[in-house]
Amino acid sequence: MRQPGTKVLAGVAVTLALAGTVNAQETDVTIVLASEPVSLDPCMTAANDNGRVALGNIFNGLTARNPETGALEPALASSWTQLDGNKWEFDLRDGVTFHDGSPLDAEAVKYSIERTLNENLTCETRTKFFAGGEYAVEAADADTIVITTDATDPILPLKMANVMIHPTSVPFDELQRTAPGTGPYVLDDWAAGQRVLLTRYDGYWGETPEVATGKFIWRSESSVRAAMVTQGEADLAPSIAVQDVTEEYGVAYPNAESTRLNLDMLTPPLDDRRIREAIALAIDRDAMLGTVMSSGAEKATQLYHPTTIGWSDEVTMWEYDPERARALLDEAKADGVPIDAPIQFIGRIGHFPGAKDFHEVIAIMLSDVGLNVELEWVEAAVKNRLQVKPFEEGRRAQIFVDQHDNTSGDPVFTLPSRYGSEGAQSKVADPELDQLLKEAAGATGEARVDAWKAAAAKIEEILPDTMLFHMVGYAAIGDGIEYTPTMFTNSSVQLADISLK
Amino acid sequence: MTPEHLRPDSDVVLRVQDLQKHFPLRRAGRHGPGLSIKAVDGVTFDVRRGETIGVVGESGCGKSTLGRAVMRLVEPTGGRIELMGKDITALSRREMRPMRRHVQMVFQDPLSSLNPRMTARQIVEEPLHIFRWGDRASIEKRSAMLFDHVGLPRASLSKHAHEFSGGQRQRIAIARALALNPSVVVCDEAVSALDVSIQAQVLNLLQDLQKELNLAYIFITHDLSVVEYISHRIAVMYLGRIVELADTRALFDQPMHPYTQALMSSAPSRDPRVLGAEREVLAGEVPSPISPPSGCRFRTRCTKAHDRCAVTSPAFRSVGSGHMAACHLNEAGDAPIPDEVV
Amino acid sequence: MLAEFLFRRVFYSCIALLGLVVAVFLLARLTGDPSVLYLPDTATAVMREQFREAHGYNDPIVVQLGRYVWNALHLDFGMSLRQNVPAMDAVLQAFPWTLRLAGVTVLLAMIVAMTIGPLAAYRPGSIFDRIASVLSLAAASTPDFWLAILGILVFAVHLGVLPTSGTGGFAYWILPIGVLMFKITGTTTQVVRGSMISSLASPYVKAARAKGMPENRIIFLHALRNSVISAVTVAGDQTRGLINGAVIVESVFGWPGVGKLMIDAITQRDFAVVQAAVLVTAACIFLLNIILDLIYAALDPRIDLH
Amino acid sequence: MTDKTPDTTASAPASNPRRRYALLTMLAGDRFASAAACFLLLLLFFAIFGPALIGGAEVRMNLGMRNAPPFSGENGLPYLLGADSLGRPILPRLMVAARTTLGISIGVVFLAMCVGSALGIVAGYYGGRLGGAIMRGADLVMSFPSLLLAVIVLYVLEPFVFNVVIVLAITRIPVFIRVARAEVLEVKQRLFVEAARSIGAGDWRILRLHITPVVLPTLFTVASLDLANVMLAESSLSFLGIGVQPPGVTWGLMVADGRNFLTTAWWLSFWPGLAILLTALSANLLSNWMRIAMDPKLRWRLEPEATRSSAILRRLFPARSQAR
Repeated sequence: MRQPGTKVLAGVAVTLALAGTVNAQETDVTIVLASEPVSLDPCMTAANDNGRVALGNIFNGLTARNPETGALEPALASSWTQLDGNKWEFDLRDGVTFHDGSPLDAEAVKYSIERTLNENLTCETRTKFFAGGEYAVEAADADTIVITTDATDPILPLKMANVMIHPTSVPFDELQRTAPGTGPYVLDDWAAGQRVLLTRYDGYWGETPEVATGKFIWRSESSVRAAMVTQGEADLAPSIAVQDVTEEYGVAYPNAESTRLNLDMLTPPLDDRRIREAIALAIDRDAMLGTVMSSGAEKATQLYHPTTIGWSDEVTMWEYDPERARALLDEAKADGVPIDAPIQFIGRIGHFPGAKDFHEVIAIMLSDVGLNVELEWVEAAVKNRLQVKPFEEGRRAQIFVDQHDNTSGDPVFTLPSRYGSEGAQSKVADPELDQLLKEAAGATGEARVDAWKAAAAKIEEILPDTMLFHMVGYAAIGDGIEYTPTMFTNSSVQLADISLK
Repeated sequence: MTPEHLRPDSDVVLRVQDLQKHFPLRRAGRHGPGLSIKAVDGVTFDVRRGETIGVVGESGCGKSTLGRAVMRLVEPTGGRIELMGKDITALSRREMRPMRRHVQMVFQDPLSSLNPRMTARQIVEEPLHIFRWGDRASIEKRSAMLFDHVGLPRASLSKHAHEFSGGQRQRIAIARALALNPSVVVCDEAVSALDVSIQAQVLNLLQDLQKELNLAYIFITHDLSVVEYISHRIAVMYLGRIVELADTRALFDQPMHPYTQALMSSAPSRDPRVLGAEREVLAGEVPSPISPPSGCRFRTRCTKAHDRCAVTSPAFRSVGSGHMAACHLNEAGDAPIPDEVV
Repeated sequence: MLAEFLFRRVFYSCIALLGLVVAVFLLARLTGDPSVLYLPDTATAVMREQFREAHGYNDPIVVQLGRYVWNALHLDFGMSLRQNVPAMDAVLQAFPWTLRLAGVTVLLAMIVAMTIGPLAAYRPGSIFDRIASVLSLAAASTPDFWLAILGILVFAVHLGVLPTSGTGGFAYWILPIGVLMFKITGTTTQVVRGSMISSLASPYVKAARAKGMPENRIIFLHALRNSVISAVTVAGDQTRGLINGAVIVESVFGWPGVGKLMIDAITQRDFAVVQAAVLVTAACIFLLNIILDLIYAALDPRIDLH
Repeated sequence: MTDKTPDTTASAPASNPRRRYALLTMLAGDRFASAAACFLLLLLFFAIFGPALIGGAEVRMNLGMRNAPPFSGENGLPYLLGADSLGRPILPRLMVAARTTLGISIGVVFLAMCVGSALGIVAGYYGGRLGGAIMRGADLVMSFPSLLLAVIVLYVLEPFVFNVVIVLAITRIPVFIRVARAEVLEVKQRLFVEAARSIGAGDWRILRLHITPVVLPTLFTVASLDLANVMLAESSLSFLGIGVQPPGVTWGLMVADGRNFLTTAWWLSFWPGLAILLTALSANLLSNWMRIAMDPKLRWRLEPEATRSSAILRRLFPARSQAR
């Protein structure tokens, strides 16, 4: 106190010395994300920003998917059975307590599901997974819950993996900053703009994870995130750009994202199938791999991963053939298709790492075969508005890059909204396809697989879009931990999956 | 050189009556009465054609403000200014502009009163352009003539102010003031910034021009020897008021106001006879013009002050032929004040 | 006199603030319906309608504005759509971070500029002047995001002497402040140098020299005092910019300031947060303007506070 | 007393000097200023003729040349400065970007200076309610977050170059208002303004002939500094993804995109950054020189060197010097 100057200097020295070694305790892990979660409310976890921190860490659903196999596994429900076409019964696990000490019971589950489906809350989970359909939930007894749907819903258990369970003390009509869950970690502290701190929950029902506390921080620049891992300031950076990967710290992983060129097949000249085929032939996917795209990405024929049920291996993989593309265009031109009409190629600012180059390359390739493509960039809000119904009247033909992640393992979250005549962003109105989609959504087992395959074949026949890639992500992983990123890493970073060296 | 005879009234080119200029400091309101600096506080005099009236006083006595108020460069707070028989006190800026050709001004610092980005020709021609003197050729002719008049070589017309010497700059300023054939020229410390030898040249020029053009000067200065040299009549100012006004000879021979006497004795004299003689020195600071002393304003520094001076303000009255002063000491010789003079 | 000046300025500032809030309110709504951003693309039209209804976006804009102003007068600035916290709380939490960063940066930049500027101006055209000019101009023309990333790569990654980013002790302040200072120091140095050169060429400095006043007295008493006015003007402008958000530096370094908050709120159409942020930063800027005018008046007696 | 200038009446120059020629010789005398002028002229040349000369090389993609390093020789002149992340040559891209970059920055600065100076001069000269209103308006614009403004305008009006110019100009106007006002407040106190009024000059004349010419050099200096500012602001917009977007190209955009490759391919953002710096530097050097050249009081500083270089010029342009 007598020498404040010395004290300050000493403090500076200490801070400088500590700067490189933030993780003093070995059981602490720091994870650097691209953006801060906006809400840790249990019904908002379907948004990736929130899910990465909350899913599987703070909250659990009744079911969960195995990150490696994609199979559905018990979580808070120890088992489930389909009572009849419209009715499912879930048996709850015993001995589970919420972070506030209250026990898990059917009332809490009923309350959580109803709150998630509450129309007065704009729950991300409801809008993403429960669009359309009525769900009646009842507690058969303290440990059993029965859900009745208005139409057959064969994948209800899968949907339940996304509904986070919380106690009845959470207000029904009001979104919360966060709530008690059943997960292995409790939200300890959330300093807005700075960090979210999770600490281990001693009453966790599963295996006790190695990591005692997890600190989530965020930096917008990929190069900074990567640098933080190499400098030991962070242990894990789940999503970095390909150019920031170093041999020592970088790991590639399929991130479940798939991309397509979403073509406006309602507006000339894209209303002609030959033009759409020419576009499919004009893209040199092989040249993009290893340059503007990571070489780990895979060329796609469908908008969901091959691990998804009903993925079809009979859909054509379009190969680069500019000559054929030009020929198709000439043919169409001879028939009076206005191939010179300008086509807007609309990119979303900051869509994914490397999106700018990705769009530019495609624009150049399309121009090369003779299409009049104009690249334009818009904000997310604008693109979303343009991509969903009602579509603008009197618009020019539009092309979007659509990136979609279906981690649920079932095409029902992909196809009806994109290709069904009722789909929010669908430009297709084909009664035959509608029928196939409806069948598939209601079917189970082999019938479901076959129905999806038939739908995929029908979609190829119509050729509404050009499929591009199954993308890969990169993670930087520090020396101190062991972690294998999976296709779920983009939507949830589970501290329990991290082991310490 | 003093015109002994009283000229007819029509010869008065400028008449100033009870002129006041107060600079407000605080508006009247909750905090008490308003405060203001009373820079000029009731000044009355007139100027006749072809005459030089010197205004002398210490710095801060309000003589510069008086000059600027006469020019309507500051708005008078009260009183009346008559130029060429026309009341200009309340004219708007726009209405005032045509009157400006009759009254012009020469400032103390020639360098800063001349636009550094204009050539001498542009400076001198500017008033001619403003008053649309004539076409290009006649304006050029006039500016060349003005240059001749003030004794500047025509070759230097295209130079900028900073390229001239101080005396030459003041000649440019004089040429500009004369461009429109004014009747009155206000010279505000016009030679104070110049070397003594240059001062004489400029003063002589001013006198020559006066004879030639029948100009009237209001010559504002703090320098007694200059004012003695050039003026026909002299007004002595103290704290915003004229305390004595007389013909030059009369004032220097027989100063009637203690302030004038003090001023003269404190000034360095070139007269060797005065050297060594006991000099009355002005003691103390000039009181604040915000709250001037009651009664006679000079009483706080006056060696001859008595009780009465603190109570009543002495009237500005005639103490001799055309000689006026405001002092209680002179009241013995009460004489009626002729209207024509005030 | 002073009280009257302050009263008048505060009064006008309040009116301006109200105008600003109304302008932001109306303009922000020109940028479109938040429902397209808040709801995933799978959401149905019914869900979108419910969302709009629940948040009052279906009411006429005037009704929405009236409701906002009425609530704001009761110090209720609305809830953040995303974060489920009162918008004002979010802003007031972030604002001090920005203010501290801005304050330290501008102060240091002023000190450096007021040292280099006059030294360069003293002998215009000298080697020192040329070097100082080029360097300050280079500093003023370097993009800050570039500098920020380069700074991290050099000082944190290669040299390892500073942390890459984040908040914490003294070491965490060095890079963000260093990066922000670059441009401000460069600009201010240029301005101080320019105004110093004019002052040194002015008649009263010449007069002072002629009177034989010592050279350092001329520089410090006359010329420098004049240059301070222009330096303060520039620094004021720069501070305004910083208060309004050192967005880029904040997002690169993960600094939890108001600039980052505001840009996120804008792209997310979180109107309540945008409005609250504008209200707070604008109020602070108006305050700064008043303080600057007082500084001017203190430095230059000729400037009238009317 | 203070009179130090010698009486130079006798050595007065001819009454009608060829002023432009004199300026040129003066410019040639200042090595830095003339280098700056040459650089800017070169840029202007590329901005006007560059796209036509290069003939589309700047958009020719070659993914095999992705991030090719500079000075590698065998790739030919276009690849002298390397290639960008799509394998497009950087040098031609820089030249083509000069047009948009200069167009935007000069447009913004010019627009902001005209509007801002006019308002600032009026505010400083008349003061009162009008001046107060202008200043509060400037405060208002200044306290309006420029990013919000950018997002709104570019959202409502689409991100065309013209709209980027408008957005940036609006945010720069208050700077000119404040500078112009502050200068006018000082200049209007000077004696020659009072002298002008005393000879009957009206407000318009005083503003036009006595105040504006004195204030202008400072405004030019601010404008030249602002040129760099605007280029940076434009690049910041690009960084945030709301400025000029591909396939449009500006230096700012090139820097913003290149930052992703700072560790692996520094040249992507270095060259455009250098272009911004050199342009800003040149504009500043030239404006500093002009400030002196335009001020009759300071012009002599440039003259001794000017006479020296006029000999060179005379050798270069014999016909013109004979005409003189």
